[in-house]
Amino acid sequence: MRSIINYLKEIILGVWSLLKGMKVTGSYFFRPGTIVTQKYPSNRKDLVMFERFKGEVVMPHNEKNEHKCTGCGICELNCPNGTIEIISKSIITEDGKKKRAIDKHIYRLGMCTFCGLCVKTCPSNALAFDQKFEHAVFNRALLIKTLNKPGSQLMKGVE
Amino acid sequence: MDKSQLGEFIKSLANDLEIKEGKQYLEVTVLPSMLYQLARQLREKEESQFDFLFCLTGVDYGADLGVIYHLRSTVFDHVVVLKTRTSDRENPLLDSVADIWRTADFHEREVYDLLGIKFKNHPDLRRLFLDNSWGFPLRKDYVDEINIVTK
Amino acid sequence: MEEKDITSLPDEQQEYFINMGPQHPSTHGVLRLLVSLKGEMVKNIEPHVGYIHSGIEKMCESITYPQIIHLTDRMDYISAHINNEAVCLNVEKALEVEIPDRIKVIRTIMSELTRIQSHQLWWACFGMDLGGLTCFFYGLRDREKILDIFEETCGGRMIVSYNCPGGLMYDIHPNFQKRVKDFIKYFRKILPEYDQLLTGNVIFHERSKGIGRLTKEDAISFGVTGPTGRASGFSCDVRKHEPYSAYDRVQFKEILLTEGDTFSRYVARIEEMWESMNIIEQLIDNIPEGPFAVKMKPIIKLPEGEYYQRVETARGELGVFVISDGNKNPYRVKFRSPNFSNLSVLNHIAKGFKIADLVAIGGSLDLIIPDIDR
Amino acid sequence: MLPDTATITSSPSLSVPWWKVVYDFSALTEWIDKSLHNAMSPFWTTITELLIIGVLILLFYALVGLFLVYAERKVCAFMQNRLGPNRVGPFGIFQTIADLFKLLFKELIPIKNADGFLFNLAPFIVIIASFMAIAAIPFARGLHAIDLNIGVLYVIAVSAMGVIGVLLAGWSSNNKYSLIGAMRSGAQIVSYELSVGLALITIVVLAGSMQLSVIVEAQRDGWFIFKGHIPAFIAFIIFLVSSTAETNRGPFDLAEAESELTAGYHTEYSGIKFAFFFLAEYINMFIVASIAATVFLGGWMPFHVGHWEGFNHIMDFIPPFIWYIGKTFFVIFIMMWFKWTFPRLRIDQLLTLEWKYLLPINLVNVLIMAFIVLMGWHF
Repeated sequence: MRSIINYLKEIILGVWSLLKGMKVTGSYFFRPGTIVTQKYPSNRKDLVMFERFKGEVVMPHNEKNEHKCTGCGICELNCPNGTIEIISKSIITEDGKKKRAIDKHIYRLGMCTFCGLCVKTCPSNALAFDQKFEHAVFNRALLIKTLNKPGSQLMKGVE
Repeated sequence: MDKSQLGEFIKSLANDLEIKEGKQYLEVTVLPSMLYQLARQLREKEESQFDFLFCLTGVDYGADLGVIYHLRSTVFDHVVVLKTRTSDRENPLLDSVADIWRTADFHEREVYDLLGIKFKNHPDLRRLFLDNSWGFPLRKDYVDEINIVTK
Repeated sequence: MEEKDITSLPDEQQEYFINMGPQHPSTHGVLRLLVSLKGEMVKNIEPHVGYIHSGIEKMCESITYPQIIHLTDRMDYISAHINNEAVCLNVEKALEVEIPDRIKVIRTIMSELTRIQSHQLWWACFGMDLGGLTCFFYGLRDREKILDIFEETCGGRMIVSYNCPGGLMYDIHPNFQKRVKDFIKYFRKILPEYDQLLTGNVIFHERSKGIGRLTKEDAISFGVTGPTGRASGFSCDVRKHEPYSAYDRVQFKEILLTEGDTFSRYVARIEEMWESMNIIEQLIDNIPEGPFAVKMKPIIKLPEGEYYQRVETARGELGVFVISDGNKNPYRVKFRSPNFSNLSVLNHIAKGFKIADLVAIGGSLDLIIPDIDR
Repeated sequence: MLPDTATITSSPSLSVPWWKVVYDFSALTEWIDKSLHNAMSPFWTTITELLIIGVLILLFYALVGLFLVYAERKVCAFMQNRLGPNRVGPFGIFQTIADLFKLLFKELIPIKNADGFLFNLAPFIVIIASFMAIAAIPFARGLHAIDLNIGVLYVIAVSAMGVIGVLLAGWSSNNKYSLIGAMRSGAQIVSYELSVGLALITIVVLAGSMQLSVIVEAQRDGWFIFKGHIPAFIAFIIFLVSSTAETNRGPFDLAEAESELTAGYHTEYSGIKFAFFFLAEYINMFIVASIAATVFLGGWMPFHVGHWEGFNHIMDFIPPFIWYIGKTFFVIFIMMWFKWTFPRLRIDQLLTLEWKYLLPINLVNVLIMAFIVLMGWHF
């Protein structure tokens, strides 16, 4: 007799536990307000990334096409993957002195692991992270970027 | 037992030991021939009971190849570091401790794979990560001109 | 395997090999298990690893200490922050740098958030392994909230790279405390739902109770740590035994269970989520003021010697063993990864069970393959 | 639509309200039959009728299959806090049609060392089995392809034939996972067929007939699930569980068991052959749901409550086809709810559930039902 009672008890408890699970999924089914899907490509316009989001490394330029990069090469040293390559040139300043300056700041997005060491260690804060995250391109060569804009100058007062 | 007591105790287990009190753990250097016996005694003696091998590291010291065993006792919570090294780079052979701590099975296979140290009496000594045509990448004299780019 | 006519063999030698992986839905990555079956019964499992061996230990020998950190992110990518912390703590210990309380507290909070999100992902995948696909979406839905917190403060979602030797990369975001508190409030309500959906379910009980039992002795001998080891009664919580960061100033229970089967491994992780929330609640309102990083030398050189640091990741004990010869690059770095030891026990506990149980046991071990291969 | 449908439906009289006449399809089918007879010889009439029915069922099959795939994706999405398909057309309703085209244009990958003939045959067996079962289902009064006097038996027998296709697929595709999946499926269907049969027998005892139209007609004054007291309800639950198992759906989807066997018996199939398996799964679900609706929930019979004449009239006003579809989709929804809530069982637990729980309960249930019928205790 006891075994029969246990048998029935087992069934009832089992079914009860299953019903509890069904309650959870069922309650979500009837509450469409809990849906968390983001309709990504169509919400592109009002999609705001967090300000610290590490999208890609950029070199901010001001409106006079000036940047802060002195070409010291600390970011190149600190980069663990060889993502950054700095090609420098020597220029002659207004007061006639020879000075080392940046020719090209080459950044290979395809090799970057977004560790943030270049941005953090830059002594003149010339680098920053952009929030752009759609990096897909059709040609691998497009992932090699030159960060300083053509014809850009070193910002005054930055040594 | 604190570090010095433990050192005294281990000294009594085997001879030719070099015992150093490191900053963090007690470090014991043992000859390869004595390794297995010492390990077994450390595992089985009532006073030590090192039952948890939490790290097994193979090191290339340049001239020698060595293995470092980090042992801990879950009963007394004390730690000892066993070190052994062999100068035979061509055919290094050490005793396996896989029958004392079963975790050593995989760890020794890893050491064999990356450093080429063979272990005597290991149940299943095969390469773990790489295939047989690879060299032993964690050795300091390993050269791979294709995959390692130095700047 | 060489070809042989298995039908001519005696009954007990006849084997049916299947390759689980490297592409298989339940191995969560590129783990390959060579399983020999007898009917549905598993006779032997031979793990083949190394499909994503990336040579992190070799790479570490040629880069500096701050650069190592971003590689540890890629080992156990689900608890990236804790891996970062291990390297940083090791470097700080070697250099004998005093770390301000603020950094310690923030690190602890972030570690516990990492632990919760790791367990959420595990719960999601474990449910999916057992065939309850809805679990996967609920787990990921809640994990998203933690990832948002990470993204706001660290800039990365999974691969955070938030630590650096001597402190943190940036200070916490002004919204951080509020967001964490909101999350705790939300998740305290959601976690019982997990129980209703899976923990109490009779099918789940049948699938997990008594499956893949691991005794305490075996757990110690195989070096199985983390929730998996603690479910077998092996007290291996580094946070209790060798407290680092701010773990010595918070009250929490070490979850110890005795059964050691798949169900207790499950319960251990669910309970750990509650404990992690308790830890965060104790700390979140008392983050001390201070700097977010100690000024370190531009080139960090560790004094000659050997340094070992253990931390408790979401999957078990991670050890970072550094041998330094005084240069800016380490001489040898060894990562004692928890998953490596946890994998080695799989054959021992899954032998003799059915193939569906193998999936459940593999899920309950919570293996992350890049951490095994390194 | 064949002439023998007319035998069970009474011809409309003047006292019956107009909508009952409109909703009675037997007049329409008789008219088609008559006009065809006038136009051609009896042989060609039969051939034409067969063709019409074939095309109609094919269309219905495709429509239901596509809709069910869409419905399943939406239902599971809403249960999982997702939106589900939402790109192709409004609310993504054309998603499955786009999928169908994708599957049609996909390459059929030939499998090395596979048994080519059986490999290609298997999807057809699966789909033909489900196709045949549809023929016996009464959609509305008079909308009934063939009204066998052993309709229940026929449906059980035919729908169980699909397992041959599953076994063949697993065996012939030269894949170890497929073979395990097929063997599991064999064991599963052989055992669950028993429960499905016994659960239906409970109602057959109550109705006193195996003819589906008679069973529906007998539920005019109340559905069997209410009429048969507790035993009918238990039979309904058992039927739900075991029919879910019989259609290889979660939590009994061991034959495909995604996390264990990748995709089980149809791992090696691609393109339209895979689509056949996929479609057959949904049609099988539709068939068992419509059997449940017909046998337990009154088929196309409206919901009537005792002597509430006004209420019953309003219920009569809803077309019987809607009633039928509504009940079927209600059952399908419950089966989807099962699938998206529960974890999967293990093969031995699956058999334990059948032989230790469902079968004994079922046998006792039939006994109780027979006793109730004998004593005349039902309504």
